[in-house]
Amino acid sequence: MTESNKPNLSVRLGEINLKNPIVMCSGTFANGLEYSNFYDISELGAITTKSYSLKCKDGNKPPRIWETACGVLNSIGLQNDGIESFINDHLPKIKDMNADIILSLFGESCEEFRELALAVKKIKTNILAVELNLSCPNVEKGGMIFCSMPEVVEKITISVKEILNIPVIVKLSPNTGDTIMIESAKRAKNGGAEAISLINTLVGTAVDIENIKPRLGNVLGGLSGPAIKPIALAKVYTLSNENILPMIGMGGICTWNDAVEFLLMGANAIGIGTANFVEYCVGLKIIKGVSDYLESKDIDDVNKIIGKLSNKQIIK
Amino acid sequence: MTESNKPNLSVRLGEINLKNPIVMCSGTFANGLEYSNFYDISELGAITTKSYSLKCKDGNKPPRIWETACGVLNSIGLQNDGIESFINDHLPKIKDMNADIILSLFGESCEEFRELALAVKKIKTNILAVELNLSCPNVEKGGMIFCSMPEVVEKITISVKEILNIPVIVKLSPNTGDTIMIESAKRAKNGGAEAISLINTLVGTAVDIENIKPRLGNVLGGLSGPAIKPIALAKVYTLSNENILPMIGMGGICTWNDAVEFLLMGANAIGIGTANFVEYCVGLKIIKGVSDYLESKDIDDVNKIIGKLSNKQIIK
Amino acid sequence: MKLLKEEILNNEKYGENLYKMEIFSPYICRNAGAGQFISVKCSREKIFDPMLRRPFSIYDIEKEFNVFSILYLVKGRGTYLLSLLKKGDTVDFIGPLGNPIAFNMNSNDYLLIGGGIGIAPLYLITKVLTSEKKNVLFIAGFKNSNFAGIEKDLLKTKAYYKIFTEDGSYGNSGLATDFIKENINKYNKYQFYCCGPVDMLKALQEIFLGKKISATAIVEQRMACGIGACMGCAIGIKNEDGEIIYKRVCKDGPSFNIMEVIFD
Amino acid sequence: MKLLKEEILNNEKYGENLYKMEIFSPYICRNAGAGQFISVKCSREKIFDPMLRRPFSIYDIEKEFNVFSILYLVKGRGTYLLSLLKKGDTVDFIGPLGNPIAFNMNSNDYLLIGGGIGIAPLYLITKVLTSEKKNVLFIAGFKNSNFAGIEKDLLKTKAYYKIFTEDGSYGNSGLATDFIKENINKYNKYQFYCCGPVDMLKALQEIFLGKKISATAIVEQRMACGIGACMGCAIGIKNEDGEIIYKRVCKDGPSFNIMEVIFD
Ligand SMILES: Cc1cc2nc3c(=O)[nH]c(=O)nc-3n(C[C@H](O)[C@H](O)[C@H](O)COP(=O)(O)OP(=O)(O)OC[C@H]3O[C@@H](n4cnc5c(N)ncnc54)[C@H](O)[C@@H]3O)c2cc1C
Ligand SMILES: Cc1cc2nc3c(=O)[nH]c(=O)nc-3n(C[C@H](O)[C@H](O)[C@H](O)COP(=O)(O)OP(=O)(O)OC[C@H]3O[C@@H](n4cnc5c(N)ncnc54)[C@H](O)[C@@H]3O)c2cc1C
Ligand SMILES: Cc1cc2nc3c(=O)[nH]c(=O)nc-3n(C[C@H](O)[C@H](O)[C@H](O)COP(=O)(O)O)c2cc1C
Ligand SMILES: Cc1cc2nc3c(=O)[nH]c(=O)nc-3n(C[C@H](O)[C@H](O)[C@H](O)COP(=O)(O)O)c2cc1C
Ligand code: FES
Ligand code: FES
Repeated sequence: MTESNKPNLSVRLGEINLKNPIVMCSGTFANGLEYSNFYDISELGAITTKSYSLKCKDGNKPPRIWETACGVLNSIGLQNDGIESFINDHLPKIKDMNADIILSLFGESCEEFRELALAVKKIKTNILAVELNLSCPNVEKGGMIFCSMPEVVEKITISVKEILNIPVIVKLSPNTGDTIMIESAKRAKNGGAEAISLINTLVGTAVDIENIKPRLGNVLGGLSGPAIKPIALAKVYTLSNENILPMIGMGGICTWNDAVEFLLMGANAIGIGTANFVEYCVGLKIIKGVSDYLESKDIDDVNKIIGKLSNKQIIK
Repeated sequence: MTESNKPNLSVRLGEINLKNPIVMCSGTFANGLEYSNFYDISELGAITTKSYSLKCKDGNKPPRIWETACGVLNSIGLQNDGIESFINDHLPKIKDMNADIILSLFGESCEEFRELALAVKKIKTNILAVELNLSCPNVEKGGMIFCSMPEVVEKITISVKEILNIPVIVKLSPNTGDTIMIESAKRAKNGGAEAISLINTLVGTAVDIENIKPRLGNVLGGLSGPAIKPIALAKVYTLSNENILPMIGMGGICTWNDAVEFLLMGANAIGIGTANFVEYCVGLKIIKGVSDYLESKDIDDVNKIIGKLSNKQIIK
Repeated sequence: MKLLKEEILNNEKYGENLYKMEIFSPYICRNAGAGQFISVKCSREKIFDPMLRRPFSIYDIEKEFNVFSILYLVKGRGTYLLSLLKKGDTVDFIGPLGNPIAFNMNSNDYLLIGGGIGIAPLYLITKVLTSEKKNVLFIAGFKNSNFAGIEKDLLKTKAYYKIFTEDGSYGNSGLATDFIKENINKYNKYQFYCCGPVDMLKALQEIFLGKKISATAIVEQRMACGIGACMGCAIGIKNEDGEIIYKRVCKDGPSFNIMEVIFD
Repeated sequence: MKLLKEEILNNEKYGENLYKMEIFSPYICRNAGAGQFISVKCSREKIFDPMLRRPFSIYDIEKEFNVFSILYLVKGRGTYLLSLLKKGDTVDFIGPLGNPIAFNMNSNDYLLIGGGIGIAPLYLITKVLTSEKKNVLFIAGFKNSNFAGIEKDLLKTKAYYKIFTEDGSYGNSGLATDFIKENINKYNKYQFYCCGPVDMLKALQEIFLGKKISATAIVEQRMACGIGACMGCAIGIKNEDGEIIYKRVCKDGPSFNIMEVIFD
């Protein structure tokens, strides 16, 4: 144990250093402002911003939310103000809150990702990493389509890395089969990515049988929440066994117990998404829970449990 | 409305005629014996048997069940007595109960499916269809691997069709991407299949963090139950839009409302799995619920709602 | 806006599937305004179904007792679980959410139109306006007599009111919107506040179209976070240039100029 | 075996996280035998979390009152929800499940060994045997004094009993299995019935190994259907040829010859 007798929580994902492995997922934490009403968000390992595109995006036709058994379907469609607005209006506010930032980017083409990277290059303040959202199921162009084409994953990663010397995380989808997921992760590595975020939402839908119409304006949406946790955990385990890149594991994490499951199965850090909508302080609670768990097991460093149940080569 | 003023519930999936679209899923209803304690199972559209293999199978190491949020992970591993035992011991009993039977088959190779078909050929009594389980995530050989290889789906279907002149249903997995799912369905059709069953379980896992070990003896299992309903419904909708083959839609159906959602999204019949473990009479309840729903909407034939929300060419 | 766990003082049946829940909460009573809402966790601890919180308008605030209330209809599993709660149980909610209504106090005459459970936010508006000695006419439209219970609350205020039921089983027979349509010229100087089902709000848009009427609609949309973070509760709003932009009901609303809202 | 919805007469706290639930049910009282269990739906109607039923041994049957009971520990969300139920509430369960114990009534002496909540099925066994005038010695092992409440039930029977606690806070100090180990030769003509945590049952296997002891273990396994349909509750059983085959705890068990069970 460290001096303070608290276990070490800091983790490294390649070049990315996190003070603890608790990260907020893209799209579920906005830019943190709303949540700073509830706690000091600088205590989090990192917050991932909403995915920003080159131009502002209107998003999909409402309704955009439908709740299913222990899950949430959303079809937001990446509504955002555009990268310039992020840099000029939002970023200074996040910096005021001292939060560590992962900036999520979304483009409809390789070219657009390149332009996004050029915009990001202008940022003077420190950003932990950029996350390339190649897995959104709620947009027609780009998104999920990219990560079903491993060669495109590599191309996009390269074009961003050529411009930025910030670490790059590639966010993958659970909607492709495992073979493609593994291949995409390899290509992301070839392209120079530092880490993988896994998983984005699963494609799902629901119907209003009374009015005989889909529950979502967009018909299909992305499923998140506790319902998908077993699936997400299996994806993390499967990719962890391949030993390609460090991972931020996410999907249905609501409690510190869930977080520990992901760490044991090979996630180097964990992401909290939908749970933020219900328990506004869940991030803090999970940091404390993981720390207490380690203490109760007499483990002085969170890195000692990462990948313990997978065939991962543990990074010391 | 018919004379009795009750809506018509009978449906056709190619050559397969069902008196109503409510089918029990393979592996969740055994051979019906246990459930005949609760109601007359001959009222069901059909019961699908446990998947039978050529030789008896021991199944996977326990524990085999873990409950997740609104879902169930299982890793049974197709424990069964073998096809001969089915034909000699179980089939006569099912026939005594007057149930309409879909016989589920599982083989580890094309050759094994052929041998299974030869065994089935000897059956004298009437069987509605055989269902080829090409999508079990709980076995090392065969299973899910098959339906990630569309050409193998075709080969297996052909080899069974060459021997049997019973209609063939091919059961597909949600664990491959949609492209492969669609391709597999096309190949199943080429091979002579009459219908598709969709979906088998999703690969998932869970961890006992207290004892730092997986919850399932087999580590990975298959996720079923309400948690997966939105995913299953999206798969059915997606495949329905392709207009390849009629479908039995399944995954998380627990109530008649769920069943109607699947019918509207393009399932020609629906399968009930995990719900049988909790509400032993759920099959009957859903038949009645669907019928009452149609009546309340003044619809005289269930076929009129099938595929209403998909781009399906409705089969009259 | 605060996350609170407070005691239920009463969970009274007002009609079939209709309940009024009274909650002790000095914080809400001090900080909430008319038109705001709370978002309630309906499932038990450790249980994630249903997971999302459920939004309910603040129906009434009784500052002197530190008690506020919500009026709710049992629709699905969330409200069903709420209806099982008893006096003395604790309820986990966040509030106040959304914007309080910015009343135009220059006006003297107000017309409130509520349809079904849409009357919920209008009651507190009535109380605020009547306490400011404004002339308030409250028009409520229901399917049947199930909402009769709210009359006892309306009687406590100085508002004029008229209740319509479609089946004529209570109050006046007919549609509230028909009454408005017929009498719109009488009331075109009034400030309107409207809340109810989409069909009613659309009908009102049509009635108001082309007239110089100042009308606010309090709208609903399915929500995830309730605090402006997820973009889930988007509703189409026509801006000055006629462009449609998506605003958040939870953070930008729930009240909007009725003529600017796109109901699909 | 029947699906039942019956009234709860009592849901009494027996210790920390330990409850005894008494249920009115003529059907169970008439049809259930020692060693059988019921499977309970713990979630509310319409709510699917938790979805699966939870198995509990029949702890006691009081035929004259048509009342039976279960003794349960709160472990996760299912048992937590059960503990919230009150007298007068209804409980949805199926039973009796599994096989009643086929007692070898030729014997006169019986030794029951229970560890923790594993004592649950042993109490009814005790009652059946003592009512047949058999000599019953009940050895119970617990971590601490939390289970002290069961002594009042044991006192109602004619059984001899010895309670061990690991921390010595109640009864004798030490492990029940140590007592058995030391005294095994005294009891090797007894019929044994054992139920408890896997570690205890493994220790007993070791103690019994090579001795001609007739011992039955009542085992647990996670279940899905509870009625023999899903193959979920498999447990490895060594058959005569030394082969391991999987049997269903719900339909083939829950009692097995302890020496044949594979505990992993
Ligand atoms: C700002 C606001 C204020 C509201 N005020 C009230 C009120 O005072 N009294 C009242 O009875 N109801 C009110 N509603 C509607 C209320 O939130 C829904 O009836 C309730 O969420 C239904 O939950 P359920 O679990 O019972 O239904 P389900 O149908 O099981 O809910 C499924 C999902 O749909 C959402 N949902 C269902 N109906 C609505 C709806 N009409 N609006 C928004 N989301 C919905 C639920 O929140 C949930 O996420 C309000 C809604 C909003 C947005
Ligand atoms: C035949 C049989 C008889 C039993 N009799 C009793 C009894 O009399 N009193 C008592 O307190 N407990 C008994 N148990 C154990 C009891 O079923 C579990 O403690 C209970 O299911 C835990 O549910 P939960 O939701 O609180 O826990 P969770 O941990 O949330 O349960 C998660 C899943 O694991 C299963 N599970 C968890 N623990 C066990 C266990 N020990 N055995 C089997 N499944 C488990 C649950 O059923 C559920 O499916 C018995 C189990 C079996 C198989
Ligand atoms: C409302 C909502 C919006 C989301 N928006 C984004 C997004 O903009 N970019 C992205 O990469 N992921 C987005 N996601 C996916 C989450 O970041 C996360 O991968 C997923 O929800 C799984 O985690 P969870 O189950 O904890 O929510 C969104 C999820 C939700 C529920
Ligand atoms: C315990 C269990 C055993 C199963 N066994 C089989 C099987 O033998 N063959 C098969 O094709 N599917 C099997 N399945 C999958 C189901 O038939 C069904 O496709 C799946 O469970 C989804 O439906 P549900 O959510 O309604 O359960 C099994 C599912 C469960 C839960
Ligand atoms: S509900 Fe999340 S932004 Fe309104
Ligand atoms: S629990 Fe299904 S066979 Fe035992």
